[in-house]
Amino acid sequence: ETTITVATVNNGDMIRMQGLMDDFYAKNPDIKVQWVTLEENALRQNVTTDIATGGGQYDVMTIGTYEVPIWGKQGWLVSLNDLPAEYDIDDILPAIRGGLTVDGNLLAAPFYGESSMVMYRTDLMEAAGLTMPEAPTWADIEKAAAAMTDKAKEQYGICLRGKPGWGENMAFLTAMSNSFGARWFDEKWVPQFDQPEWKATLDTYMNLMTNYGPPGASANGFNENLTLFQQGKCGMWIDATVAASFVTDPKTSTVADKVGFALAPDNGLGKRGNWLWAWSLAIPSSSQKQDAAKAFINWATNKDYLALVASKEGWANVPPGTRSSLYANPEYAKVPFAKMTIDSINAADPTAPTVKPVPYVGVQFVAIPEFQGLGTNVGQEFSAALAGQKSVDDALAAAQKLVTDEMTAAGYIQ
Amino acid sequence: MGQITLKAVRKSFGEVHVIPGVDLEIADGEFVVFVGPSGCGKSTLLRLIAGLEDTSAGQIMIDGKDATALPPARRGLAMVFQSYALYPHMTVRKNIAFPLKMAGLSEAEQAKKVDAAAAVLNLTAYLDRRPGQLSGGQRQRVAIGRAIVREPSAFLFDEPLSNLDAALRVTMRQEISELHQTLKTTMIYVTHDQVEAMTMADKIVVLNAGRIEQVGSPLDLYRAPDNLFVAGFIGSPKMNFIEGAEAARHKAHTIGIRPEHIGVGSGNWEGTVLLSEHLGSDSFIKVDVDGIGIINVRAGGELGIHHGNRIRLAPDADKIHRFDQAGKAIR
Amino acid sequence: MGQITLKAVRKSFGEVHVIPGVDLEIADGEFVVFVGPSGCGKSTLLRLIAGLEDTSAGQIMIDGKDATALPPARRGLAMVFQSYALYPHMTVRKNIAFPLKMAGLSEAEQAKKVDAAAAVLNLTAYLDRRPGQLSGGQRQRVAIGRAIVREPSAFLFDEPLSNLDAALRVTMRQEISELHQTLKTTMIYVTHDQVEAMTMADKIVVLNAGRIEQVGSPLDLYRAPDNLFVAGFIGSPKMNFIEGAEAARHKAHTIGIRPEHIGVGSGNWEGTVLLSEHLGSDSFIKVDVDGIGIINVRAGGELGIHHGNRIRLAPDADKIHRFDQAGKAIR
Amino acid sequence: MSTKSSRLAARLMLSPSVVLLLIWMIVPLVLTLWFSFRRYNLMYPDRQGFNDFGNYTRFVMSSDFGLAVLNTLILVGAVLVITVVLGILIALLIERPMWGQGVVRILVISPFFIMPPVAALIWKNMFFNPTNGLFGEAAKYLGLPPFDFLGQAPLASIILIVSWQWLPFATLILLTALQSLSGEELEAAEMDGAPPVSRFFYIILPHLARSITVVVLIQTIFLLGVFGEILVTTQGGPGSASTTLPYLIFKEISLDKDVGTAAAGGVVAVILANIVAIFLMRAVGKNLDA
Amino acid sequence: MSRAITPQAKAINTGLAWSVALLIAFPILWTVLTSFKPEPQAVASPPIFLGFDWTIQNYIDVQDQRAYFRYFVNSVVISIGSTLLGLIIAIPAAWSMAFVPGARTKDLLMWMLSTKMMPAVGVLVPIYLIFIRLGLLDTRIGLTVVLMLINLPIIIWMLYTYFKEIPADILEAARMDGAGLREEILYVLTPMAVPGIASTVLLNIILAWNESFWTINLTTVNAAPLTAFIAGFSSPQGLFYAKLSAASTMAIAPILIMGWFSQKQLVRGLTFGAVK
Ligand SMILES: Nc1ncnc2c1ncn2[C@@H]1O[C@H](COP(=O)(O)OP(=O)(O)OP(=O)(O)O)[C@@H](O)[C@H]1O
Ligand SMILES: Nc1ncnc2c1ncn2[C@@H]1O[C@H](COP(=O)(O)OP(=O)(O)OP(=O)(O)O)[C@@H](O)[C@H]1O
Ligand SMILES: [Mg+2]
Ligand SMILES: [Mg+2]
Repeated sequence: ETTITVATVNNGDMIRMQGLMDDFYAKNPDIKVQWVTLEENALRQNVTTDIATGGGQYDVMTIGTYEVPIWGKQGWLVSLNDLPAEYDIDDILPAIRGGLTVDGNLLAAPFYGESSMVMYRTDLMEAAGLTMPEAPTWADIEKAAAAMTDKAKEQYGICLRGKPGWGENMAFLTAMSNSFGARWFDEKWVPQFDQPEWKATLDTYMNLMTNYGPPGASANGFNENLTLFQQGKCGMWIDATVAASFVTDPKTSTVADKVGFALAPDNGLGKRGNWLWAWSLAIPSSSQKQDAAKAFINWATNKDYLALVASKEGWANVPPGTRSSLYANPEYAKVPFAKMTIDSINAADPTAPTVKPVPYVGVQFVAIPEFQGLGTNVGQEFSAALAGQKSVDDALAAAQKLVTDEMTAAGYIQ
Repeated sequence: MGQITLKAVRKSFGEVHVIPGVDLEIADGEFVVFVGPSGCGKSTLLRLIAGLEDTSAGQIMIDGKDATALPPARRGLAMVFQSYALYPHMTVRKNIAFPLKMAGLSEAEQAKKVDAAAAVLNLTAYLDRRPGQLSGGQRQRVAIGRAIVREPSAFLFDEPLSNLDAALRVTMRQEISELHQTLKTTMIYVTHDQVEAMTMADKIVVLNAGRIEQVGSPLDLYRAPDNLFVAGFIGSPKMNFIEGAEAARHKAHTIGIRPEHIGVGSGNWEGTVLLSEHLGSDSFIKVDVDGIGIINVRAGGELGIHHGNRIRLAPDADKIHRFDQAGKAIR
Repeated sequence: MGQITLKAVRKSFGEVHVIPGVDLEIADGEFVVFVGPSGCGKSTLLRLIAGLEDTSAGQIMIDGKDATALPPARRGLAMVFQSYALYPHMTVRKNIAFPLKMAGLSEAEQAKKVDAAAAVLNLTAYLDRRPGQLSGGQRQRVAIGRAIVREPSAFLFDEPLSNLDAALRVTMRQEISELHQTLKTTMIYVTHDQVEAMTMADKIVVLNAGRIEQVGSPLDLYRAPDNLFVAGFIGSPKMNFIEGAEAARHKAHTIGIRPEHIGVGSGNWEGTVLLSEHLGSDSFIKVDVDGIGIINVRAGGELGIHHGNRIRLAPDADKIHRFDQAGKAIR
Repeated sequence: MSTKSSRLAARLMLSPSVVLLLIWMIVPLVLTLWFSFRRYNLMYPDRQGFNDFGNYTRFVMSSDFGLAVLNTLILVGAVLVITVVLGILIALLIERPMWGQGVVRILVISPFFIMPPVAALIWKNMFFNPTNGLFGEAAKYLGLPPFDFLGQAPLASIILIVSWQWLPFATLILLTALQSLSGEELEAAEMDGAPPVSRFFYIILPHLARSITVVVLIQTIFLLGVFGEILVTTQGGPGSASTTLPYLIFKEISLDKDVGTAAAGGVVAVILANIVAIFLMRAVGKNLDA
Repeated sequence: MSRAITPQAKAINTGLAWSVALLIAFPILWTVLTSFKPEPQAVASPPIFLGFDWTIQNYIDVQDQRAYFRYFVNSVVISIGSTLLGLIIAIPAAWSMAFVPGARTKDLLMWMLSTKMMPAVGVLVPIYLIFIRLGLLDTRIGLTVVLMLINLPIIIWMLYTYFKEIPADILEAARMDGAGLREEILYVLTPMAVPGIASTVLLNIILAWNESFWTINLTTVNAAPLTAFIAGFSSPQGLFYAKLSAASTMAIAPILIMGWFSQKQLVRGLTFGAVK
């Protein structure tokens, strides 16, 4: 009997998987699975330290599209190309698969994938006499936000992330900036926060949030906004596609039947403001139990698992965004947000994320090791601006300076 | 000024009637000592006078004015506590000046009065020390100093010397007596030390279970105790009490004779020496007198008497106290 | 068994030479009392004998054997502490049995010895109580019980009665004396109570600043003190010392006369009464004798003498002690 | 009780703890010192070698360093002041006779048992959250706009949480101290004509000095390391408004994976902590001896 | 002797003290209440105080998500283990400092305390690497040792202040009675110091139980205590206030209850010799 240790993030899909382990044990009677469930930041902190120091505590790690290219380059991850044929690697959505492949080796199996999109309240739009286009522009968004805001009734036109962090506000803002033609670096790794595109991005963001956003937005992340939206306090929310299953779940949402979906906005520049992310399972090279780990990954990310979830919890709870076959399934097509999810995912291109050329991959992040620190520090500046403690110009200037310093120190800028 | 009158003062703590009712007159300038067994209510009575406890009933008059409801600070009394209750973080000077400071005196006036008090009490050299750096007797003097500077109409002392060793106790006792002679202020003094009570008091108040058993001058109480309780309580070593045939011979239920009033060598009591202790200046002997029981005798300096000797004793007939069945003295 | 010899024993704490050098012989079965002013090194000397402190130099012999380097447990001595030092978490029985347990005796033997000791000390009824549930005197007895069961060759007592009240002190003092009479074991007893020293000791050792001033029986010390220090220390109230012309008349630098050896009423000393304290049984008077100075007098019962009176005093010529310039007695 | 044998025994018995603590202090410290002069980034295992004082300059010169030091001092100072002042007041209150003293004590002591992440979670979600927190509700009830605590007053909010956690400790120690104040001393002051306020300042407060010292000492030791509360609530933000020294170091580790700089930060923090410690011992040690 | 107090004054004190006490404990009480609410009522506006639909579903959900018991056992083992281990090492040290003090004793004590000032984040990586090397990562024994070392200065200080109050006489008496050092400590000192040791133990169990830096960073599964359990809940997804409250309640309840029951002992020992 082999015991493997699996580090996971504490989100709903992962938790749900832990409840379905009987199926795994039935199929793999000689493998036991131990869970380490942590909040995202703690998880990342733990697994990074472990893998970088060769701690060898984990056999399977839940990591994102950000880590895979970086870790892959270090040779820290085991290739998954030899998964059995019925696993059907080619069924994985190309955009996602591309993000998880380094030098032709699939290094992590996507558990679920997500993009971002607009979620809006159909009833409020109707009351305002507006309709949301399938592919709105930022101008459409502002108009809708203005129309739906009624602060006296604690009804805010738009909820967006404000909590600092490279995976929090910066995920949203980086993706948003792409639609404004902004970029983090030019081809020579020179930071671009002093360019007008970034100023336009932040001005729009600040305008939306200060006029139509909820109070305390600078502390709102995904979870806070989800709560607000579920309570019916947001007219619109632009965030991860996975949120759709929560806001349409009548058990937790007061507005379950009044939610519409649209693609993330654009500005007519050819890029939309949506991102691409996949929580994926990977095996560190330091694991002593790679065969068992592979068996587990195979079980957790293959088609049968999707069917298993569907049979136990319904199609709406199936982990989305990983396989083409899921979206070809007529049953799944009935799920209200299925189409918009796949469209959003397809609208992102991690290898060419921006209007102008860039030397990096990643839509809402820059896949270099420094980005966590940079993204978070810049996120702090922007969050401070949102909290009203700094002007947009000051925040951008500070961001420019700190990123320049850091990139110089790290040797990118010669 | 310092004339204090208690009229039917009572005090109960919840259900417990600690002072069932006391009437007492204390004249201006008097040195009054409260004595009595532990728990009899001496401290309570003192605290009632000080205002640190409320009376349950009755009236306390100070200098003719009703002070029953006045807060302690307004009664014009000063108290010296058994533990001295010095302020440990203040220097001696600050300790003594504290009441003056509270009264709003200027620094200069404070200094003047403190210096005067320190001079009286021989504390001048220690004014800048903290209480922790003083000996017991010095601390006691500071406590007194703190009381003096207020120029109170009366001083209240609650067993002020009980934490001192024997030698110091003698010295401090004399200092307090001298102070009384100098200031001529009323002093109320609680103690259970015989010697203190006898030597210091103008008037002793003997308390028992919250009641006054007898009030009088020390020698009155020594010579003519009103009852068995007072007879047994006043005088050291304790009076010998004899009941039975010997008492009946004196037409009393009980007779009492003090150890110092028994002569040794001749006399019509005969007994065996159980113990004899020679201090050089005195000898204490314990004799099992035939037909009477154990009698303590205090005799002069250097007696040649030892454990086991048979001796004769002669009680001084004039000094025999007679008590009836209820314990009242028969005069 | 219990013969203890100190040979040139010294003790320093760092730079402070607490015991500059002591030679002492204690015979088997003797009751030796160490007296001296506070801080003179009584406790230190006792603890050196006990082995609780190391000597800085010198030798301690117990029953003829060198015990200087032995740990306390191996010296065969038992100690009774001022604070009793009972084990608060053990019952009286366990307290008393503790040394036996440490010696590895069987339960049965322990019980037998404990019961015997308890019987001697009247503790049988309290054997199952904890020290916290006992009165001071009972605690003291337990401490003694714990010492007795070890059948030590000597008992060491460090002010064992100082935490008791006056009455109990008298009782316990007598009990310890009786115990000594029964056991006939060597006892070394530290105290600064005059009465205890005088009444209990076979031999008193007077210490001063870590040196022995005089060794002798109580009455020897009372009657014939070797020097001024001993003369002043032994006897209560303290001996009066007179220098100057009056001393010269006796061919001495200083003469001493005890308060109880001065007659009142007649005599060739005349003076003014400064203070007179009447205890009933005694009177203490302080007289400013013309040309001599302040003299304390202890007189009999009820003297009619008051503050300010002029009186005459008659020192008992036989009882005058004479000292030379160095303070040594002239015999 | 100091014979040669007992002194020897004392040395022997003291040694295990001294040795253990020495190891616990020296080994990580030496490693940290070593790392602090090395290039060592977890994400770049191949970049190695000495970096001289590069890590130190990087850490100390970073724009947040000064602010982090200031924030740390403000946090420690404010929490100390709040807990001591409120602790005294509450101790004074619950020391007086009342019904249900036991329960009151249990209630007051409770926050002390709460693990820091839980305390932070409770405050962040249930109280500070401007839309769903109770403070927001209270503001709404009063007709005020909800206040965004963690956004607008991040450091103050963290100070509030930490003070809440440490208030029971201060209260308990001060309460015990208060109970040890002799009633006679207070009565003497009353007889001396001191009104309650003077009694407090002249008698009670000086009596509490020693306990306040201990509270300050112990709390400073713990407060210098406050970290979990920040991680859970503001993550040092917005901006760097609530970044403290430990959190700054944590960011080096958790975001930049830069062990070298974090080690330099650790060394700097140790030095600063020791400065505080020396300062504290000077100010406070005297009070402890008595 | 304290002065008798009137019933009115007592009533006012009672009212005031209860208000303050309830205010202080309110966040905890509110969390516990919330843990029994259905999710939507947990964030209802205006808040519902008692009139909600009581449910224990949240606890069931939390338990389903995470096997609470394992974390609980780890917390118990680690906190008690580290405390007892600390005690074994600290008692002799405290004995030495209290009864054979030297000129340096105070400095030594302060030095010990100052080891606690070392910022944990600064030495995380070194310790982590050492743990890997020694194979201590995610072991109860490793964590127990670390928590013991963290709390050792506090244990020593508390015991030291406690021992100092024990009259040296009694230990000397034991020595006279033939007790060796071992017997002296075992039969006399330790039993006498039981109240102090108890409060030391209590405080250190609490400190160890609540330690949430090392416990999270040095464990994964096998040794993960309740701090790690709660770390997995620290970002509730959406409307999970009630579940978060339930998880929080589960994490703090054991130590809270222990603390409540033992608060008298705890308080007595907590003073670090501050109260004479
Ligand atoms: N605050 C109080 N509440 C209840 N009972 C009290 C209080 N204060 C004193 N007593 C009781 O009142 C009685 C008298 O106490 P008090 O202190 O006056 O005695 P005392 O004569 O001074 O004794 P001692 O000689 O021991 O000082 C005692 O039985 C005591 O228990
Ligand atoms: N451990 C010690 N370190 C330094 N000095 C000490 C120590 N123990 C005692 N001393 C000093 O030695 C001297 C003698 O002390 P000791 O306790 O023997 O006196 P004592 O005669 O017993 O006094 P007392 O009658 O007050 O008990 C004192 O001056 C004391 O300060
Ligand atoms: Mg009294
Ligand atoms: Mg002594």
